[in-house]
Amino acid sequence: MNKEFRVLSRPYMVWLSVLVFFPILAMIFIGFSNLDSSVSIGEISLSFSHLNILTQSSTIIAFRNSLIFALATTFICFIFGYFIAYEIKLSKFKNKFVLLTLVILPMWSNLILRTESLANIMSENNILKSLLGFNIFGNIAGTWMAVLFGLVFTYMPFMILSVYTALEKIDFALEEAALDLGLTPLKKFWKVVFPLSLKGVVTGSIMVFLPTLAGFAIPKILSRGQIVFIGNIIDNKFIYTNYNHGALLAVVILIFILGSILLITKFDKEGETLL
Amino acid sequence: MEKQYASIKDYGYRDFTKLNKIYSIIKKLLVILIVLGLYLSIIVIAIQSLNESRNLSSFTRLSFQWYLNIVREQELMNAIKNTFLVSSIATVLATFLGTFFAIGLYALSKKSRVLWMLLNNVPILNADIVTGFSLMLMFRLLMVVFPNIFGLFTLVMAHLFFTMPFVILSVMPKLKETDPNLMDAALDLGIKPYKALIKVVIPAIKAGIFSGMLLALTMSIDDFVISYFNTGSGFDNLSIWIYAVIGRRNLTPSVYAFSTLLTLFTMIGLLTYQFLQRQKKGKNNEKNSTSSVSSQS
Amino acid sequence: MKKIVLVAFLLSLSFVLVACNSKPKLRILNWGEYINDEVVEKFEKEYGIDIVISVADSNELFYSKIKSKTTAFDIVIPSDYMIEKMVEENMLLQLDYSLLPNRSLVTYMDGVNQIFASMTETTFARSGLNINYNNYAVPYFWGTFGIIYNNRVEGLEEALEEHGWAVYFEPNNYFSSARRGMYAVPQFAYASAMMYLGNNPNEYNSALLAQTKTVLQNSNFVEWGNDTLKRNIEANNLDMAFTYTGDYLDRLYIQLSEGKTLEEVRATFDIYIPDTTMVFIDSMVIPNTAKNIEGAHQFINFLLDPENAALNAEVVGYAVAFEEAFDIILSYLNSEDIEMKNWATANSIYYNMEIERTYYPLTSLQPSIIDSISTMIDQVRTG
Amino acid sequence: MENKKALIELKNISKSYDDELVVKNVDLTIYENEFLTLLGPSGCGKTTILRMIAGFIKPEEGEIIINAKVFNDLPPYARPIHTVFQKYALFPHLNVIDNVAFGLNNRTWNYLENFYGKAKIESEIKELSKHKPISVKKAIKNLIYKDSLQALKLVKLEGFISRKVDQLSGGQQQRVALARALVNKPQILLLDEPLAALDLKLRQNMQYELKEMQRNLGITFLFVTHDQEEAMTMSDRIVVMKEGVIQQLGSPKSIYNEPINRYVANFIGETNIIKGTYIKKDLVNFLDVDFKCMGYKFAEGEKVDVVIRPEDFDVVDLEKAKLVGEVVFSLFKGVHNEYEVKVGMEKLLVHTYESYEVGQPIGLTIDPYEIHMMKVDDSEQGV
Repeated sequence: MNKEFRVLSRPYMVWLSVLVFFPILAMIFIGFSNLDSSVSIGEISLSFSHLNILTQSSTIIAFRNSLIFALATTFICFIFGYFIAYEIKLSKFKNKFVLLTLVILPMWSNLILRTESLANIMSENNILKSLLGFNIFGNIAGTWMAVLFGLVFTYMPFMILSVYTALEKIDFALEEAALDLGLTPLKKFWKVVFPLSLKGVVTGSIMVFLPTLAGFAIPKILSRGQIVFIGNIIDNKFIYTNYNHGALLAVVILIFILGSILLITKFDKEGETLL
Repeated sequence: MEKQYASIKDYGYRDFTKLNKIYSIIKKLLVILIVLGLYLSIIVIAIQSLNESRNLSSFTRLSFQWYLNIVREQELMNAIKNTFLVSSIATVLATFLGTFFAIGLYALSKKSRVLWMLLNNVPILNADIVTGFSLMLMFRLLMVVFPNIFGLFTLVMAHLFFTMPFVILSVMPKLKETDPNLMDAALDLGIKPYKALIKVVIPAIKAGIFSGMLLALTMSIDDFVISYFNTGSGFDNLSIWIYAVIGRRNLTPSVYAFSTLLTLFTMIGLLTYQFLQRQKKGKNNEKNSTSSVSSQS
Repeated sequence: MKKIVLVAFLLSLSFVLVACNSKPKLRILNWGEYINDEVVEKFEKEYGIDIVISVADSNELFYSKIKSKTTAFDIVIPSDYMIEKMVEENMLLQLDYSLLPNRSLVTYMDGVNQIFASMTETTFARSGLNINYNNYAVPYFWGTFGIIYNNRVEGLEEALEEHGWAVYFEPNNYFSSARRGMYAVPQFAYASAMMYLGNNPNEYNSALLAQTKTVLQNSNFVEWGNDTLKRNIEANNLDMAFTYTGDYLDRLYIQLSEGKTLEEVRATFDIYIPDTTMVFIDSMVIPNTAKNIEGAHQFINFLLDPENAALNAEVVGYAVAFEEAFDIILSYLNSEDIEMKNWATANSIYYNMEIERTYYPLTSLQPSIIDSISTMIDQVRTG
Repeated sequence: MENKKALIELKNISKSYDDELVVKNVDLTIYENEFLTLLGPSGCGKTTILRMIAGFIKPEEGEIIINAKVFNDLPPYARPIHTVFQKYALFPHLNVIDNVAFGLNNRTWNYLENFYGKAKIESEIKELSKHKPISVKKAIKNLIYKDSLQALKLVKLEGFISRKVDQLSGGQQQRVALARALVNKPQILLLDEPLAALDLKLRQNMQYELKEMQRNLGITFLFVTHDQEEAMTMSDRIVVMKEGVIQQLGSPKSIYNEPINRYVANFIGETNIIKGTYIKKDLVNFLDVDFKCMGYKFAEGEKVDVVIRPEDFDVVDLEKAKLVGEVVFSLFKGVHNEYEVKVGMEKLLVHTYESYEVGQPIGLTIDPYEIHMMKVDDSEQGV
């Protein structure tokens, strides 16, 4: 591309630098200072006293919950999401764009509405039961199964999109070559298709893992408040204007995020499969 | 001489033809189940919107009253209007600016392009609550100069911040796919660089721009946390409104009706698009069939 | 090129939309669905002012919205303890009663006056300031808290009437299989446990914190929710929950409007209001960032008219704060209109002012105490 | 040819895409150890035939018989056939040697034991066990590695074993693709325009090498190309195709010299096609002159097309000439001169070593055995 166009990227560089670095620095600053609503500019000082929040049993358990659920969600999304992405790729339906849009279409409805409606039908007595006469979920409201179900089916579109993008880029001739060299379709999948789609799996996994790890609305609604995620704790800290603790916990999340970004760059140099 | 048929077993493979049939049935079942899972909440919302009763836990009678009621719910209508205003402005701006920024980034040397694409990932992957809160802190600083900044402006800016990276991400691979000589050819024909950009490059990356736009819209329309921190002047979008109302009071079922309409209209739009495409293709095929032999590869 | 035109068009459209309303505006920060649209329309018509309503779902969010100054709201409707905090932090304007002539038309209910007095008391105890909250706030709605319960559970109603809080907090002794839910606001959970223990819910020390923690842990709550509590009890997915009395009335009105009788509804689910319980009062205040102070006074004055207050109460399940407005509601007791009659009956049952009760409004606790309480609640919830 | 063993027989094969017949009732026998080329313009169905033999697509009609067995329903992986793809289709996630060993690495142990034979495996075990005992699997792995190395040596790439395939040039990639197919010791190697992406010099080298390899390895090569020169250089037999139908099958020489119709004549190199009349046995009239000819049998007086290759004209003195024309265009082509000679109304293309100027008269004769005749076929309008 013409070097002349480099100038087009300048405004974005400024925009990104300011809006990416300033917030992160602000978070770190608030997390490690005594700044709160009652402190005036002159009295600001460094403070590590907020670090005690990290050792609270509730924080640790919430972190554990977030991590376990994020990992489980990512894994299930990977299995099912990959399957769907592969089926879309194999489908004889020519217009893949329409299929992909159908996959993300549920995301256009409000997340809270969707989650509430799931919570509704997971309860013992619900609207579907009154229509069908039986309960499709049993009574799983408030259990880990309810939360997992909600997380998996909310974030799966990210996995499907990323994996599909990677699958689409695989030259069909490679698959033919594998068959030609004596690989059965199953073996062809494991030896050629899957390794070549790994980029998309990594990106998709991160796209699922991070919002699950940092999210709070879905566990709050679907566990009926019984399973606390780290996001719920951060959310509460912000609501009750304890910005220091909130920011500190957010910084921990941020470390995960930066780690993920590094991981992505290792697998996928220019972020080609990130959706 | 009798015909001999080669069998797959002669060549060291087992015959899975029967298993394959079962497998394909299981596969179809699984696809249906997963798609049902993805759409389960949407289906329930649709059922709730058709329930005459405000009671969400039992279906009394079929009724379309909540659909008619949408226009009468002032706060809801206002929230819908705001959502569309913010999301459409943010999406159009993000698509427009994002495309040109992507072209700019693409023109950079490979090393610095990788670096900036790395930073480009941050708004996508960052936790909403962190992004929302920190953007608010930023805009607070600007309030010294522009006291009435909070509202539409800050909302659009915040939405731009997290939607633009999606556009750039979608456009970039398409830029890489374009013929590097495309631009030179246009310049060679005496077209000025920026005109060539619009006339030659943009049409070549149209698909990427469009999918970027779709993603940007998807992200923008359902955003709650970031909007929440950056709104002002009563400029609440649908997510903020729903969250505030659902927290303590009853949500009018018209919200479900609206949500269902949005899904339905998009689906109808998609199907129409698909139908039109097919018709167009059919016509082209007819035209071409006499003159060309279709390629066999 | 087409896109540039489109952007330009949309941008200009948005500016037109934002700028075209040249009428003066009144920005209100309110709870969701906490106002009758008819009242809004009536006011807008009478005064030629446009009302813009923003909503939030917690007092703390009201506070942070005002504190962050991102929007200049003219009227906010926070609860008692938050008003204390806002006054102490100098965030509110004093009301100009010369602009509120309708004040003379209404008499505050006894309970309301009690709450205002109690607010003054706790503020004095905490900071030594002697503040008359009437100077800052005009009551909007008020109400009690109670235990909403599933009347399909045999004997639960009687047990609650007889043993009160204990039924709710002692699953080992009463209804061990009943599904209990708690309001997911740390201070509410703490306060309810404190009242069960016979304490003033506004007291705090580490021993009390440990005691309440044990109480809450032993209660085996299956849900920590908000509005979901009342819906789950209504749907027979939960048996007991501590919540606003207004939440119950809210569901009650919906059931009544769908043709059920009061008796039928009460037979499926009802609310028990303990003799010692929490109360709240939401009041209209003017933050010192307000732009349209005159309009704010006009609006407050408008709602001080008993007619308007009663009209507003028609869609909101909480109690009106003015005796005159309450009388208007009760006057429907003999109405032909069944809906109005039911509404009046419900008010007379659940906001019966004859019953002697001890009311505790929550006070504004120090951030560090709130933090300890929320951490305690988080620990209970994470098991 | 007749005493050679038939390896592949195509019987009455048809295939259509979107209701369009791209291969029409093709019959073809491919023998052991021959280099057969399918030649034709793009869209003539040659690649479709190749892909049907490889098993990627199924014929709608007819049978594919390999080693006397019907193979129609066998998937590609079960066929003793390997393909070199047009764009090589190397696996980007593997290095060069892993690409080459890919096919063998993914076979079952049973297959590999048969592939190498007990004796070979045992001798390998013996050889390797000198240092420490090894398993059969390890021995087979070792054999695969050795074979892959050998195959790479064959294509002169032994120095590149651990390169990533995207670090190779086009020619090198092409060689890896070849090695990857050859290492499996296929009976038949299908090559789908493998040289199309290479530049001229490289292409000519590869043509030579491919032919050498085929001769040395004793494998049947089925080659697909649209380049007649390539076909001429390498093939034992050529199949000229048009619109899904085989036009002519024969050795390069016979196709060149005795094209069966205008289409083949035009497709295989430059040629002169002149309208003539078959007068009687061994006598034909064209350009108003009677010529002696030999070996053709038509009805007396039948109109025929006479084919004369440009280099088959003998340039002679004017008085000895049977045809006298005028040079209207000349082009120096290095080895020879190319002239356009106008004889009467007809323009002829003539190759000769003699020099003539434009405008000069020129005398031509033709030896009887250089005159080829075809039935007049008006539908064949050349390429």
